[in-house]
Amino acid sequence: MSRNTWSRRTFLKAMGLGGAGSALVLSGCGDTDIINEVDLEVRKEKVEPQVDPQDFVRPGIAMFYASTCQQCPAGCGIHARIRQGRVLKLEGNPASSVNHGRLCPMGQAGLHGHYNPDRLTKPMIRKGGKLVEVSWDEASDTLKSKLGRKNSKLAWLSGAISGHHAALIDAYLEAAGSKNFFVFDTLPPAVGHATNEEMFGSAMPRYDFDKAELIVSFGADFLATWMSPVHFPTQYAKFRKAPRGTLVQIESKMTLTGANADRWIGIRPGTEGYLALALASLLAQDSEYASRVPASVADELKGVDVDAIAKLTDVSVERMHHLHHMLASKNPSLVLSGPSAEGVEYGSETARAILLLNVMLGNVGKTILPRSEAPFPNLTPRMGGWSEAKAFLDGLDSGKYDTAVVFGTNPIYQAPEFMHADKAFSKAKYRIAFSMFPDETTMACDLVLPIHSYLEDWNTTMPAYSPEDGYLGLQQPVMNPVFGEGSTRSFGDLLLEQVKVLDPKFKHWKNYEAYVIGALTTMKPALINPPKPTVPGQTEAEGFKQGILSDGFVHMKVNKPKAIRAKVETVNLPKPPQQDSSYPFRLIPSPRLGLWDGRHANIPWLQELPDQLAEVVWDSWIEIHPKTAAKLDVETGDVVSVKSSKGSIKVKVAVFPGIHPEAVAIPLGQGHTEYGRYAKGIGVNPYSILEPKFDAKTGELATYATNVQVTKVADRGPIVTLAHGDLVLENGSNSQAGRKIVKTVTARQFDRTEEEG
Amino acid sequence: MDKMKDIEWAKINKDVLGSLESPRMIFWVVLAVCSLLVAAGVAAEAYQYNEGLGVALMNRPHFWQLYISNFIFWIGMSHSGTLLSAVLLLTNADWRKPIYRFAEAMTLFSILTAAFFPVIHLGRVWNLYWVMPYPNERTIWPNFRSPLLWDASAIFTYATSSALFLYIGMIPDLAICRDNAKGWRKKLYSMLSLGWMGRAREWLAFRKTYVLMGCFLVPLAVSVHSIVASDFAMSIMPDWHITSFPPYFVAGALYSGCAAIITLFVMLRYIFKFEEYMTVDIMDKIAKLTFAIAMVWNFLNFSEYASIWYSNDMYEKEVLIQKLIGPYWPVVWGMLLCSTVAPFAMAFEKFRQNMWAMFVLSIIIQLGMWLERFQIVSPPLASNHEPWTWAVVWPGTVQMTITAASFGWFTMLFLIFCKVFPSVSMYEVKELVFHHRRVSARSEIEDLDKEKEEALRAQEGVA
Amino acid sequence: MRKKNLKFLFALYEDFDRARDAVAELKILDLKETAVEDIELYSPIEHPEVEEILGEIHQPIQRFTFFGAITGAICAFLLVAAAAQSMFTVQPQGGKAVIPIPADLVITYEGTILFGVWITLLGFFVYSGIPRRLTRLYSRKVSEDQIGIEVQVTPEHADAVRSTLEKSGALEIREV
Amino acid sequence: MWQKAKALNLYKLLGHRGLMLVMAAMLLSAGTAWADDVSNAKQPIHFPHYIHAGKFKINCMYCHTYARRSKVAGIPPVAKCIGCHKHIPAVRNKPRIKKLFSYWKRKEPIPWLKVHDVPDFVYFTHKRHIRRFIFQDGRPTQQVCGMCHGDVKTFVTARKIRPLTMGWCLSCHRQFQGDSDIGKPMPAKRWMIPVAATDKPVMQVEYPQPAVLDPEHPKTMTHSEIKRMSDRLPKKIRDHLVHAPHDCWKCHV
Amino acid sequence: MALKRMLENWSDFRKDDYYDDTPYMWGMAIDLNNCIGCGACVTACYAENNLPVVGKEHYSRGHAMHWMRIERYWDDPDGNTDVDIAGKPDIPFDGHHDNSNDPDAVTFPERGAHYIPMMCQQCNHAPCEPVCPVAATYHSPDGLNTQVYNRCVGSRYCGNNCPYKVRYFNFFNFWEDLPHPLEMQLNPDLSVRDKGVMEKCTFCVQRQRAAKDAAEDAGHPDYVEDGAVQTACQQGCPTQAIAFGNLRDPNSEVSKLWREHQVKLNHYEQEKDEDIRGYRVLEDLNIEPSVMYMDRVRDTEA
Repeated sequence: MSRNTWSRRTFLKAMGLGGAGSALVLSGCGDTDIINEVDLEVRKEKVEPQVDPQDFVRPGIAMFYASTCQQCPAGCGIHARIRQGRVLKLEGNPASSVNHGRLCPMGQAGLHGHYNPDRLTKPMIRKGGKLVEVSWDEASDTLKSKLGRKNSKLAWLSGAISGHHAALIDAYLEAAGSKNFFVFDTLPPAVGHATNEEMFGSAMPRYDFDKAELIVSFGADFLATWMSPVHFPTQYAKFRKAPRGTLVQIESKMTLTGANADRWIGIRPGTEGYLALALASLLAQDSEYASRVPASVADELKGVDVDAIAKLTDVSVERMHHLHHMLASKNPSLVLSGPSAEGVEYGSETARAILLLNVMLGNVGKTILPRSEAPFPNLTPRMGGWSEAKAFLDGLDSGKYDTAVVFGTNPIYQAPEFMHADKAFSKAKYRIAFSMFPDETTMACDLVLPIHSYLEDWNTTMPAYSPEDGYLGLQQPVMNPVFGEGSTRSFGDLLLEQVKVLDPKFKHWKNYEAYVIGALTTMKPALINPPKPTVPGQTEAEGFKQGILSDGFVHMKVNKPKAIRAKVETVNLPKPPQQDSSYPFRLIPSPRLGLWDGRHANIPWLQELPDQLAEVVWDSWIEIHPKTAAKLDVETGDVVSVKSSKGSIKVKVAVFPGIHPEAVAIPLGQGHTEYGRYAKGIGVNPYSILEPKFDAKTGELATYATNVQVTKVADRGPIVTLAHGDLVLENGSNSQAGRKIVKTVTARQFDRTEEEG
Repeated sequence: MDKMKDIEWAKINKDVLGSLESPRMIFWVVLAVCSLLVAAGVAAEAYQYNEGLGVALMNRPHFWQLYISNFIFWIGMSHSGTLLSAVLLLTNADWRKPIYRFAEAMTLFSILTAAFFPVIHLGRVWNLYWVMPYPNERTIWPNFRSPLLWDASAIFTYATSSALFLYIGMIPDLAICRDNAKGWRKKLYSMLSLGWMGRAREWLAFRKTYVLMGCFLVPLAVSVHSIVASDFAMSIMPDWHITSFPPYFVAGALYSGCAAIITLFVMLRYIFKFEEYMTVDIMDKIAKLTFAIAMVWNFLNFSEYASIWYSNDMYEKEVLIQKLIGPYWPVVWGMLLCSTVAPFAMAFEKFRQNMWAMFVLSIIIQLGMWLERFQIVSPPLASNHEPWTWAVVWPGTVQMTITAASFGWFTMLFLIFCKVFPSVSMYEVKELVFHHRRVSARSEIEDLDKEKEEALRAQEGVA
Repeated sequence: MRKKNLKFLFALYEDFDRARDAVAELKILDLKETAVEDIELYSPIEHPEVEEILGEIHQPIQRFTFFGAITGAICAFLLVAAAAQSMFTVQPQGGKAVIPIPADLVITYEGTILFGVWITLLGFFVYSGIPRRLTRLYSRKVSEDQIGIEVQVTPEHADAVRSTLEKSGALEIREV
Repeated sequence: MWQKAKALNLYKLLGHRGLMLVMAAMLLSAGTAWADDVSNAKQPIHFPHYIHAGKFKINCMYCHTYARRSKVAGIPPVAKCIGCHKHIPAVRNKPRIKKLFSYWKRKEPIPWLKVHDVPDFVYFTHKRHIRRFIFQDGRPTQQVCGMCHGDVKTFVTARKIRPLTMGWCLSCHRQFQGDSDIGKPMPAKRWMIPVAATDKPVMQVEYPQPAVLDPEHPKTMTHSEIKRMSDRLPKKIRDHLVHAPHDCWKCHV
Repeated sequence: MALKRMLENWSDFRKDDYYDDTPYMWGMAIDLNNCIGCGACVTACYAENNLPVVGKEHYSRGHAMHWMRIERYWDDPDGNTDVDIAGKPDIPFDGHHDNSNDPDAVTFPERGAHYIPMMCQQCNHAPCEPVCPVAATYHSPDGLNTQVYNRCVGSRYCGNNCPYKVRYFNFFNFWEDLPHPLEMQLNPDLSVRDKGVMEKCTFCVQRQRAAKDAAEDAGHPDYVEDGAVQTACQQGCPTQAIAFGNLRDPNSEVSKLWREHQVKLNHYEQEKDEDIRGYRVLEDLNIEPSVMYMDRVRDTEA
């Protein structure tokens, strides 16, 4: 398999599906000695030669193209394996510093999004109340009439976005005279970003896992759903090499990170901040640590009542002292604050309390490193958050905006009932969706424009968490559009058309490809050693283009970051709200590596990929601690009704040991009412019953703050797990029954043997 | 108890030949029911053939289930036929004579039934012929290492040999039928009887051949079920990989087979009015035999448990525990109840000599043995080496239907046989009677001699 | 040995003892042409003692059996080891021999029995003289409960023989 | 082909009565096994191989250019045909050439029908065979290709003249698998295609040729001679040949 | 002829290890210290090997076709779940904890889960091989445990006999209703299996084949550089827990790991120094698996 380095593929003419494997094993070798069998075989298939191939294209030999993954905002570099014009497999791009040639399940499954049978192939316009398929001419005319004019009441909502898509949208909105650009993505930790911004001066400082001897993570699921599902695991692998770093995970529902922690501490939901404070106060007794924070803060910390907090957090005092001891002895360490800690009304304070530990321990500058400001700010990633979604919806609701444009996000599915997203949408005068799939929001729009998948389109992406500053991932079409020319179109092209109408500056761009390449070429002087022509006879431009595309990313020159210094002020956590006895449990909407926030629910591979902890497939379930289950008299498979003050849902029980007895967890991702055959009608969406609680400071929705009551409604039904669901023997699938399947050694032994070896 | 009376030979012919003509009504009822069952089975198999084996609700790890247990069950049932005819023949047990014919027929037909199951349970039935060793241009052969291949060869040998054994033993009776039949039966019998006329040389050659074949059949029968056992014993699965399996299987086979013979014994006796031939005396003997075998089987069964327990092998012990208290406990305990406890009823003479009691008991025992086959196959798979894959599966409707069909198929074949061929060996019964006469005659002569002597002594005394 | 213009006599007796006496008396008659072989005895059941009166009947069927068993063993082993395993395209398996003796022995064992049985059957046909068609004199009484004696004599002795048979209490006498 | 394969086994299994019978039956049933010629393929263009390969003696690999580099030989791209034909005005007005150019104008691929189609689950690589026989042994190209594709230079459109069944593949791959299979000249001889005069070897041969594949004197050699020859073959080649049939996964996955 | 051959090669045919001298013996080493159980390998395998998505119904019946699965246990072989009672001092790591004494104790698996990726272990004394009636599974010269789909008749004996239960049977034709254009993703380098066929992990034999092809072009047919073959799961793994290579090549990464962790082929009881982590699952069955695992690690002082 030769990795080749070419850019454009007009020659990619699918050679018909006769290729070896893709037909079934129909007859065994036993039949082949009957001659007329051979006759049957003959001329079943057509072989279509290419019309005018480049000479490196050889049928039967795979080629690899570099691009960038768009399955989540992490922006990993990928290599796409091409055979006969079809992309068959995605691998990580070894040269990319984001994922070092690795890929997560979602990245692997990008193919099933790309080849998804439910993809939109024709533009649709709402006529007489329902969407009808129309020709592209009609669609693009309508689009021009709606977007191709100045309109200050136009509101644009898009998912987490970066690179030239972001830049182009900016350009358009500026040209259209609208300031209403909203970014909404559920999983990126908005509160955390804000707090980082406030304390360390950058929303996402760089973390050096490798240096850390101890990582204490307050619910930051960095192995799975915390910003970069591949980069952090690669760092984790380094972190675990001998001498092996220690990982302590503090959260109320065990995440994948928790499942790999050396010590998982099940804390009472919503009290992470108090534990952090307690630890801080223990540290503050030592002048070395106290000296790192302003005296006022130190004094306050001394006043914290550890015993009360122990009662509050359900974490024993001994354990706190043990943690304190570890933090003090292992240096440098790294304390992370994650969404499950920040997702409460006092989220910002919690985050600050947690990050305060880093300051006291002197990790800032050692394991928490500064960023240098980006050379092209309009390319930087925008993660957005619930606040923007709310602003957008409220705007529509109040009639502040008349035209809504949605791209790459799905508020009607995501937003809780109380936000009444669908109602807000119906209020808008006109709704436009650029979308690949018939998701809930798309189907609520008036003009639906089917766009290319990221494997068919041009773009650039800046990773949500970039291990090095100035990294820009490039995305190129690795095959011709699956549904042929004239079905789907490039989002970039569509938008560029509109911009051209409004802004003459853009007239000279033939299409989005030209725009992106042009932009990159203009960036050339700002790049670190831009590629030169390799093949003799190549022009400078060609050489450059080919070079960057074969790399799959570019590095921009950045000036050295100035030293990081943390800004600390007093943390004042409010008294924790009293638990309402009628809603005794805290609902944890837990994101899954796989279905993510629900955007991958239509990907069969990911539906069939068992949840890493509950091992359930194709379904929603509620995780309940055995003790609680006993109290509620439910067992795995029973159906319970989960009721909050804002609504209720029915879901199957999965008794699960890794969760605090006062918490129940329902995974995200299911419960679609649209979104194709693989997602529609499966499971429930926990977001739908969230209560309107917001983080006081940032206005972000407090997703982990909803209280619910759980009551049994039906008896045991089938719940499908990796180990055959209800076929499982009572003691099966959890216990090794004395077999040496997985054995454990202590870190001490590990370090000793590894150093010897 | 009533011994076999001195019956006129002509009457023997009349009675037995009569059985070919006028059975009781029940015969036709049973036949009809059986053919319905068979039809259902065919439908089920067709469905499975089209859809794929999944419809049988097998899965991973339960790759095998009811089909295989049925296979073992039917093979097992075939054994006692050979036992009765061959072993008792070699040991000149007279009482076998009136019953060995249908016992052999049972053997043959249960093999024919058993042979279906490996086929039905194949994933790609249409490639069945790859299992046969035929030379092909690819020089690809069946894999003779596989116990399944041994099964194939053993079953083929067993089927053919026991068919021959049955046929040879039937030739003189076929001659009798030939001499008395009319119409198509006449043609059939004269074709099959090969012109047997009961000449001296025929009789001598016949006897020799019959005994020689008997000598072959005994080791064959033993080998067949040992080989079936090796399907399991040769595998690595816990509680399959057991040294004592071959003898255990053979014992179980004889056990269930004897039970089957009792069942059929009572049935035939009733349906074809064979009261005079299939006497209570014979039933008593069979019952004793069955009881003995039952004890052997029980011993092997418990010694197996014991060996597992004391060997303390992690995997096998797990399976044993799961068997007894796991999800399959009803099967296992049911087996122990039916096949271990129930047979002790046969310790009582009154019970042994009550036809219908024995009939019921025999059914119970067979049920027990059928359960035994199920619990051999399924529980070890349910809790195998890999805890992660532990799972329980109960056979679905398709499997159950086909199982029922197999019983129908067997009974159908058997009844048809009894309708077409003499199910009691006439010439052997005649021999039986003949010998009885000899004995009685000799005793009379002895009595006369005694009287003479006494008379003489009297005269001497006078003189 | 059978000569031309022979006469066939067939007499039926009600039980074996009578038939035996009859044969004895025929012997006493001492007719040159009538060898023991010319007397054939039909019976509904087997009478092992028949050889005493008719003389030794030589039937070495067991040789067939022996031969068959040996052939079976050899053929089966050749099929498995030589034909199949040594010519197999992909026989080698990790940790196991190409020609495994234990496995092959099983097949050999079955082959032995299979051939043994079949060739024994062959022997049976050879020595019992069946299949054949019924003799014209055969009576269905034989297959029921009577004993038949078939004698072949030259015409001049026919009457003597017939009378002897009648004397010894034949129920019925047929001749051609 | 079929009969031959059975004959081989007959020969191997001599002395085994039961199998003899089986095979006799098979041979009988193999009555019209020769009907393997699918010359009636309705191809979009009635391409005359006999002109290109026969009259003009164009090397096969000139058009089927992927054969030596990929597992599939590849149908020549339209551009290739045009490349030459736009310089041959003479035939420009022939109907099939017209058709060809019409495809070229529309930039459409020619929808050829697949003639040589191994079953879908069989992995066959042209590359290996070409490299082995043409570049390593230095055989004439047409002879090598002819082994599987027949005497193409006499065809119009390609026909399938070999069954391309597993047994057929093996009958060649077994040539050197142990002594027992040595010395069956028949198959190779039957495949030999008379070579075009100008079709010179690509390079010189540095070791003795396996006789059975030798066009000159196939049947003049005895088993022992062939054996001796094959013993002199470099071990690599022997292993290579022996190896192939010893692993189903060479061709089936 | 056949007889001649048998007699001549008798000693060869009676040899146990037939492939002693072949150049390849593919093996794997999986470090459970790195494995986080994310499932990237599973999805990668689906993508590479044309595995069908069976859907909820079939999955619930145990008809799932994942060649590679990640097993998650809550306890270690000795049955310890390493739990602490919240609010109570630590219990020793290796001691078996029993909290029956106080009813209101809340227990968590505080040392996390035990993850292990389980795929075909390519045993060198594979129990599945000798039992196949049609020899559809056999041992390849490369030490692989092959499965020839074309030959398989579906007796499923191999599946029974596999101690790891990593053979997957096509109980239905899962491809019947594959909606367009999903079929465009299918990998043409290997077949798509029909109903009634057993299938299993092949160590990505199609990739090995490609690498060997390249090696042969490069002129060394019996040597493939280490790393030239990467299995799909190995290539995808975010934490690089999986190493794959040729055990016959002393310098390959995988054979180095085997040496380091003192696991030898042809031993069913390894004599190891104290605390060496290497082991093979169920190796006491003497089935010679080609996959070595390295113990999971936990810092018990945390």
